[in-house]
Amino acid sequence: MKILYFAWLKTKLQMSAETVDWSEERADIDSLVRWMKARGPAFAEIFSDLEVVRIAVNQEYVTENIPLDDGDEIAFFPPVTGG
Amino acid sequence: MKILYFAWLKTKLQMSAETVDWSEERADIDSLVRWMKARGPAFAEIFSDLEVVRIAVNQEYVTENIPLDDGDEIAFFPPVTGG
Amino acid sequence: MIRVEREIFDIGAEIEALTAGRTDIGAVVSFTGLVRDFNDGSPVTGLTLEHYPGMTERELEKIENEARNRWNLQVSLIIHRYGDMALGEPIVLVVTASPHRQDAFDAALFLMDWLKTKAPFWKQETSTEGETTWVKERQSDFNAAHRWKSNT
Amino acid sequence: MIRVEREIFDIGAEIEALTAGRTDIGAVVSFTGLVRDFNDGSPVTGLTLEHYPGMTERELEKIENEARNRWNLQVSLIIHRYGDMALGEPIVLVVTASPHRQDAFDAALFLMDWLKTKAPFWKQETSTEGETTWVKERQSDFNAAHRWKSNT
Repeated sequence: MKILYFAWLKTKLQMSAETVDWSEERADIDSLVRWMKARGPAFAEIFSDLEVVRIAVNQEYVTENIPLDDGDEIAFFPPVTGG
Repeated sequence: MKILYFAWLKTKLQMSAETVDWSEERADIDSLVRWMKARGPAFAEIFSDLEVVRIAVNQEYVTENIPLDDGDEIAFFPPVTGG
Repeated sequence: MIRVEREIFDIGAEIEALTAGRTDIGAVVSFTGLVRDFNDGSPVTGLTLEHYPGMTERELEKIENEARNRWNLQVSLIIHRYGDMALGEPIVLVVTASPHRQDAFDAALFLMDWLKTKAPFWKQETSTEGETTWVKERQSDFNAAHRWKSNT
Repeated sequence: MIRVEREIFDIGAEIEALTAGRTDIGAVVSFTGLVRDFNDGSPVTGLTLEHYPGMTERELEKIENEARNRWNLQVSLIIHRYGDMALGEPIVLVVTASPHRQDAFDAALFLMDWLKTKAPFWKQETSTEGETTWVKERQSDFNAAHRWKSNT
């Protein structure tokens, strides 16, 4: 699975993209987020308040838990500020 | 007093401007309009329905009866259709 | 700023002139009215606009001042043409600039709504047969202007 | 039509290209967002816009389609820039054209309100000291977008 980070999430994690293998413990959005939180202090901080994290799967917003596939592109980013 | 006509009032009266002397029988808007009505069939028709005639004195809309002076510019025109 | 003129205007150049060299403007809204080939279901081949020189400028200035009293505008412009116009040509341009987009949008719509019912312009359309007809006022324009009435 | 690009756009040329040769358009509204020298009370010396290539285009297309479903639009255009921008430069352009001015105004405001809360762009401001800060979302933008929610 391809994971993307934007804006201050990218700055805080010092990473804009990474590849994470699909596994049973990352089989859907909720479990992926739980796994993320446990990766270290920066991850824990970012994912502690999901109110300020937007999630897109394959370039579409998701607001509910959905199952993930190995080929999915999952993006985490803050509320948008364009325009 | 200078009298101006615009749009279809001008077309119907075949006149865009005229000068009318001030007199006691044309001393305010209401009496001027009464005098206009009596000038002939085209005038009578135009001034029979004051809903479709707008009046300006010295380039300001008037909606109530006001006294007129000899130097005034009085304009009669239909509802505007610009923009 | 208001202008009443016969010539065609250049929308881009007008907006550019208003905002050039400024870095305090966040939002610019423009409205352009164009000559349409159809009105009230009938084909139109051309348009002539008559106006009341002198009173037109006064009314446009009043309308612009009212907009600047009601909203936080940094720049405003009304250009209205008169005379003969071909299909597709611009008739009127309104530009508003503000730190905030809602003010710029509201003010531009207000300027158009009031202009439509207050500025002394009259349209005369030419039909396919070459006949000219004075355009009738619209109830919808009256209603649109009415919603901006203040309670005072 | 939507475009996501790094280069500066020319507002006048864009409007001209959309309306050239057409005689059925009565009303054109444009909105331009510019880089301001102040934001939330602090001086700003420059702006960088990050976006999510691919998703940005999808979202802008969805927003444009929604506007075309809701209003009678003959033409619509969204251009949004990304990358580094100087003070006073345009960031975003929205143009709508319709036979009727209310549709053009409503659709343009809607496009901006939805774009502000849905299109994946993020602003990073540069301060006088050269520090960069990610811009915070605004509750007012969320509220503005919310009023367009359909009841379904």
